[in-house]
Amino acid sequence: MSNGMEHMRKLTYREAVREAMRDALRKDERVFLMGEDVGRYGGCFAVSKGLIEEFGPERIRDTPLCESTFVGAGIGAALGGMRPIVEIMTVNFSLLAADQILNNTATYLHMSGGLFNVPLIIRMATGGGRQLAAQHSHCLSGWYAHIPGIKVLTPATVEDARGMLWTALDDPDPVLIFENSGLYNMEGFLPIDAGPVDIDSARVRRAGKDLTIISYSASLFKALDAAETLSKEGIEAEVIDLRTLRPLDERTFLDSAARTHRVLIVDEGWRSGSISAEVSARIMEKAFFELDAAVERICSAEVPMPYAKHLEEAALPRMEKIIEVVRKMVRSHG
Amino acid sequence: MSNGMEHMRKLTYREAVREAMRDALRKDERVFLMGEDVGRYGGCFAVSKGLIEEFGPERIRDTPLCESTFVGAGIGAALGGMRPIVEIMTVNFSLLAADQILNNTATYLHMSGGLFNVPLIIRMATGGGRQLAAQHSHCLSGWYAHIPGIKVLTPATVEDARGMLWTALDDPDPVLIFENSGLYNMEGFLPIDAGPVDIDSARVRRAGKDLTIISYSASLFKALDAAETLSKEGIEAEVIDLRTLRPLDERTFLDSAARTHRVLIVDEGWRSGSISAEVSARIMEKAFFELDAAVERICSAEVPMPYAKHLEEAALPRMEKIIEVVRKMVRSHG
Amino acid sequence: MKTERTTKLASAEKRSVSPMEREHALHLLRSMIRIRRFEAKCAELYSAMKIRGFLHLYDGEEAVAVGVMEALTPEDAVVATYREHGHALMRGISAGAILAEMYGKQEGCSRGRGGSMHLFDDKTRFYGGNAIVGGGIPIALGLALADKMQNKPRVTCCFFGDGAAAEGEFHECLNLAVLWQLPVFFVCENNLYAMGTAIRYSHSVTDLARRAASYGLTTAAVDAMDVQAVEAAAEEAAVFVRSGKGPYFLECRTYRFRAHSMFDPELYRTKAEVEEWKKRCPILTFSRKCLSDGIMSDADIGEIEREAALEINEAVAYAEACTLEPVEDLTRFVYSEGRPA
Amino acid sequence: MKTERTTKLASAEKRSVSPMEREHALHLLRSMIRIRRFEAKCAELYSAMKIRGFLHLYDGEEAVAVGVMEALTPEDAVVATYREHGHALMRGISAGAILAEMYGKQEGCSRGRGGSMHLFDDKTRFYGGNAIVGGGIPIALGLALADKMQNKPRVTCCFFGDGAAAEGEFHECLNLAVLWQLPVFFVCENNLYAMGTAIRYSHSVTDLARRAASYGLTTAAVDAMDVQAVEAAAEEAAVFVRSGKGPYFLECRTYRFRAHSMFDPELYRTKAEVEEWKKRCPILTFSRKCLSDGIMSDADIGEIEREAALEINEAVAYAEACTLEPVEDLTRFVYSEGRPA
Ligand SMILES: Cc1ncc(C[n+]2csc(CCOP(=O)(O)OP(=O)(O)O)c2C)c(N)n1
Ligand SMILES: Cc1ncc(C[n+]2csc(CCOP(=O)(O)OP(=O)(O)O)c2C)c(N)n1
Ligand SMILES: [Mg+2]
Ligand SMILES: [Mg+2]
Repeated sequence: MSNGMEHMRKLTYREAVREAMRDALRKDERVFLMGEDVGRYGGCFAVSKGLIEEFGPERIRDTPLCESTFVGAGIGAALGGMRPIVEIMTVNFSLLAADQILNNTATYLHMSGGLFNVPLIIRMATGGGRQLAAQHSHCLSGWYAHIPGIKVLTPATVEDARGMLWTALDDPDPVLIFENSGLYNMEGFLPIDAGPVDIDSARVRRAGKDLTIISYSASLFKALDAAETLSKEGIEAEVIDLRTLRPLDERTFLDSAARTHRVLIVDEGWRSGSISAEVSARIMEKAFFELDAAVERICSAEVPMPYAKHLEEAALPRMEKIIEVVRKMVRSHG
Repeated sequence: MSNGMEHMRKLTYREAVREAMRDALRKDERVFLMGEDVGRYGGCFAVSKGLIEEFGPERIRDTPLCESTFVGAGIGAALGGMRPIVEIMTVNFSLLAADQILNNTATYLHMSGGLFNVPLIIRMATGGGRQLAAQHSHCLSGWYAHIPGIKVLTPATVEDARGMLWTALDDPDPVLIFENSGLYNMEGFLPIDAGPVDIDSARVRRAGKDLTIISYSASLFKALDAAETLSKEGIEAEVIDLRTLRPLDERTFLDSAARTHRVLIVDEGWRSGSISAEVSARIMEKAFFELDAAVERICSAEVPMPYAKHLEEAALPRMEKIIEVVRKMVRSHG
Repeated sequence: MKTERTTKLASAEKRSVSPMEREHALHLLRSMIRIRRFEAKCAELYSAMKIRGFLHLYDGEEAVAVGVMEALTPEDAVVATYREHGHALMRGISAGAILAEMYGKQEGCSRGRGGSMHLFDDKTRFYGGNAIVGGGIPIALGLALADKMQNKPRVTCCFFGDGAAAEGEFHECLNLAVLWQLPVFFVCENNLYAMGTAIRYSHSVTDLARRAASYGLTTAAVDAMDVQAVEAAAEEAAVFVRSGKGPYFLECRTYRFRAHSMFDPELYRTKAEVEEWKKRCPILTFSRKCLSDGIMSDADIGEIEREAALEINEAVAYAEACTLEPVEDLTRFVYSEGRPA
Repeated sequence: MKTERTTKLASAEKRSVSPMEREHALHLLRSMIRIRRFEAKCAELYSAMKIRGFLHLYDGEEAVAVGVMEALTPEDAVVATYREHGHALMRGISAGAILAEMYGKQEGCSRGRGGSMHLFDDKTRFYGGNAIVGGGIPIALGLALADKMQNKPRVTCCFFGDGAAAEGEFHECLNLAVLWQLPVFFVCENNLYAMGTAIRYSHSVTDLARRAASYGLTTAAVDAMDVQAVEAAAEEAAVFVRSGKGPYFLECRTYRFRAHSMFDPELYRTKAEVEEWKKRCPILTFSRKCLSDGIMSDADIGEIEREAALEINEAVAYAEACTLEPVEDLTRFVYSEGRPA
């Protein structure tokens, strides 16, 4: 009996990222991984566990604590012909390297009039939900997407965790990959021969006709869960995974908006000046007359993440809230 | 003959900021200024020129090059009972202090459960238009406005340059003040007895009925100039100066949108995830049925700022472009 | 730079012990044991899922917090790290308030908003709890600057690890503290590891006191498995700083007995290495010494253990009984409440 | 750490001069004069508003770029600062391409997108022109890391100022370069000022070579008003680095004759101080020495001046004749054009 699963295998998001790196390290001598505790410790979130045994400390390179310098060194190594993957433990620490990211990584090709491209990958864990409080929990991928010159990927699925890195490594320009730490333990199925995936388009993860929910990263699953519940009530929500926050594939969500006429955006970032604001503004600009209701947003509360579980839960987008807002939106008449 | 100008005096934006600081330094012993070259050099943009002579090197404190540390020291000094004004030469360098700004300045009160507030002022020059290229020219005030826990002020007028600092110094929480370097030489009139101004409301700088232009900082003047030209064509644009990007006074622009039914936002920041996106999204959410046309945005091109004059001019919002878009918008029928 | 100091281990001959000496020895031992037992309880509560988030325990390093804190007065300020339960306890925050914090309760010292890595207290001038490695050092500098500008003869004591010393802010801050002659007491807790990175992989020169001395400030290194040595060194440092002679850097050479956090599989060091260090346990060596010196008896130690157990049990009961902040208050403390007129 | 080195000033007796020696001396002098005249033209063009933005001139520091660059091969890499006209010229970027850049023309070495602070060239491995003080140091480290990982015996030469040495990245990079034994040649251009901040206000220890040595790497300081001393010191450094012995730090003690930039009123130093240093002008002292040694004649110098004037006039004519990039191309080079298949 075939259920189409013979060519599939199960693995976690963490394993998918690890495999993607292992693959790249095997295929391309120029690839190496650099960051705090990626080697001997096995990676802060155990993503790179085991790699140092296979590739040695030269290619799985533990750095001292010096975010700005190892990101900058990543730029230099990329310019020097390597294909560095730089890991920053969590997005809050990336602020220490914000200068290198904005003022060098993103500008180098342009400042040099097209002479020097920077094929650098910067991976980092992001997101809340683990009671890590105000210096370890923010979701800043949308914030980084403000910066031209870099690409910003937010793989949500195991397939994207596995395939995006591959494509990113072939990209001539710097790519930031944000891995939501809440997803590392998530399991998923992947074709045995899964390969690279594109890194510039959004994807409809669930088709629907009554309303479009646009999301990305960990929030995507809240949206999908909400859609399932809503389906039982006869509301069919289309769910879009943005996948890449810069450059933003607006075609996919504009088309969806034109079909469903109602859009809700779910974003783990803080609301003001978020990527959800951008998506809303683009729909305003390019699909205004398609809308039957105002585009709505559910974002994280505008508060540094609190430690207490009940407060953190209240701060993050919640499935119940999505359901509630969708119901209200669908009921409203344009 | 009285023209209402007897009680007015003329001064530049630069002088206004300097006077505000001088005033604060005279009135309050706890106030001091700290940053690179604020003292002996006279300030990178000559804003603090002359202050060291009056207040000495203890209170007009030259720091070595160490943005992260002197911003962090500003936090500590504020906690220790002082009222520090920290100057960062230009916004691009503030990226070196981004960790202290986001992870400490903005979170301290919250992380400590309300125990420790941080009355710190961080001033910096921002904006393009002076051919300073990709590491000195960006307009990131809107980007910083994403962060809860700080306030973000963008004084455009001489009055605000003079009065906002005063109010900010009385604020118990951290305030970032962005001074567009293109404004320093701008002259304006100020009442002799000009005092503090509020720092949480937007202002209608020009009344109009046909369309609302929302802007802030240096772009405001492009909007006002455009409005004058448009007025000759019979189009009366209302022009709103946001003044403070966080917290955002949405009441003022929502009311205006409800009057004019058409809104254009002019923002020197990069488009994606900008404060203009936020304003557009808020109008979407709260004034959708008031609109006769889609809210439009004019932002800086999404490119690291080029050096060449003609390219830089093309990258920044231009008055001609504002006029063109307004004409198109007013002609469209909702 | 001074060379490493240790107090001599007890000699065989008994000597006469003053009541004050005895009281103080009991106090030092009690302090270290309180921390050790507190951490054990935290680990237990973590397994029981009462505490969540990241949890970094201090076992093995107790002599640092205990010895250093002896040299501070209530007017001084403390800036700590994310491994700061010991610092917080020694500074005088109650075990109950700390535990309630880790329970996420509103009676916690940071109202449940900070958790283990963000303990704060205004009454004892305890300025956190900072989970950005090195992030607290500039804040300490600023506190000291405020004191200096206000002519307050206070000390700001700043704890950080060997890992933090690799961050750029370490360099910027040592330079600035010396340039401006700020009253900062730098306490480097060199436990030889930054997470899984041994100091030889994170510092080109592993003698951190020597490295610090290159900024032109007074430094010393101390065997921080010896609480009395730490106390003496800290006393000297605090007197120095308080008297306006500028900053002082003390490297405390210590070791972390437990894993970095509750997630650490400890692949980067051998069990044997840990066991070797455990023989130098500051509690073990100090209590042995006191016993053999006749300063205290087994009964004294038993009493201390009982007291500590009691204190901690009461703290747990307190934390359990504490309440959760209403969810409606989520966005409080993003900004201060009420602006001055 | 080595002690400061200077070559002896010419003694009175004439000695026999080999053609090679003469050729080389002429080359050094020509190089310094080219930079000096180039900078003078830039200042003039700035006043004429042909050049805009920030403009930082190199007068007084020519011996650094000239001497150091002599030690590099075409395979080596260079990372410079925003005061990098001299570095760019010496590395072999034509005066025309540099001037065209400052004119904002598309034939400029960075297509007019970079301007004075962002000169780039791929053919000579000139990695900019960086206007974030200290921002280029990590990039240099990465270039050296790439070389090391690819077994390429190349040197990455990284210029930065005394001001940059106060930034955290300086510390992080010296530490990492030594830890990883990277082939970086650090050239610290210590001109005693960071904008208007004298080194005594920005460094607690102003002997930067000594500070650098505290990271455990080989360092030297050189009187950088003496081009031959710089050349010899750089040669030694480059040989060291190229042979795989790890990084090397050379402090070049020099002085900036002009204002920091075109906006600087120079309130922070006296005219007398500047005049005093001008007596040690590297061009003046070296040409005097060569004349008195009989290595060259006034006519030789006259010829150099004529050549330099010609080169620069041609460069100006070239820049004037160059073209502006079409405005439609504004958003090019934000990302690379065409992705590999
Ligand atoms: C800026 C930053 N980078 C990385 C981390 C992750 N991290 C937490 S603790 C730690 C090691 C710090 O070592 P050390 O300073 O020696 O302190 P210890 O844990 O040994 O007490 C790291 C890398 C962090 N919290 N902050
Ligand atoms: C990170 C950063 N902070 C501040 C500035 C402004 N700035 C430009 S040059 C300069 C002084 C740098 O001094 P130094 O490193 O000694 O180089 P010099 O100009 O003397 O060659 C400063 C403060 C900057 N460009 N980048
Ligand atoms: Mg450590
Ligand atoms: Mg200098």
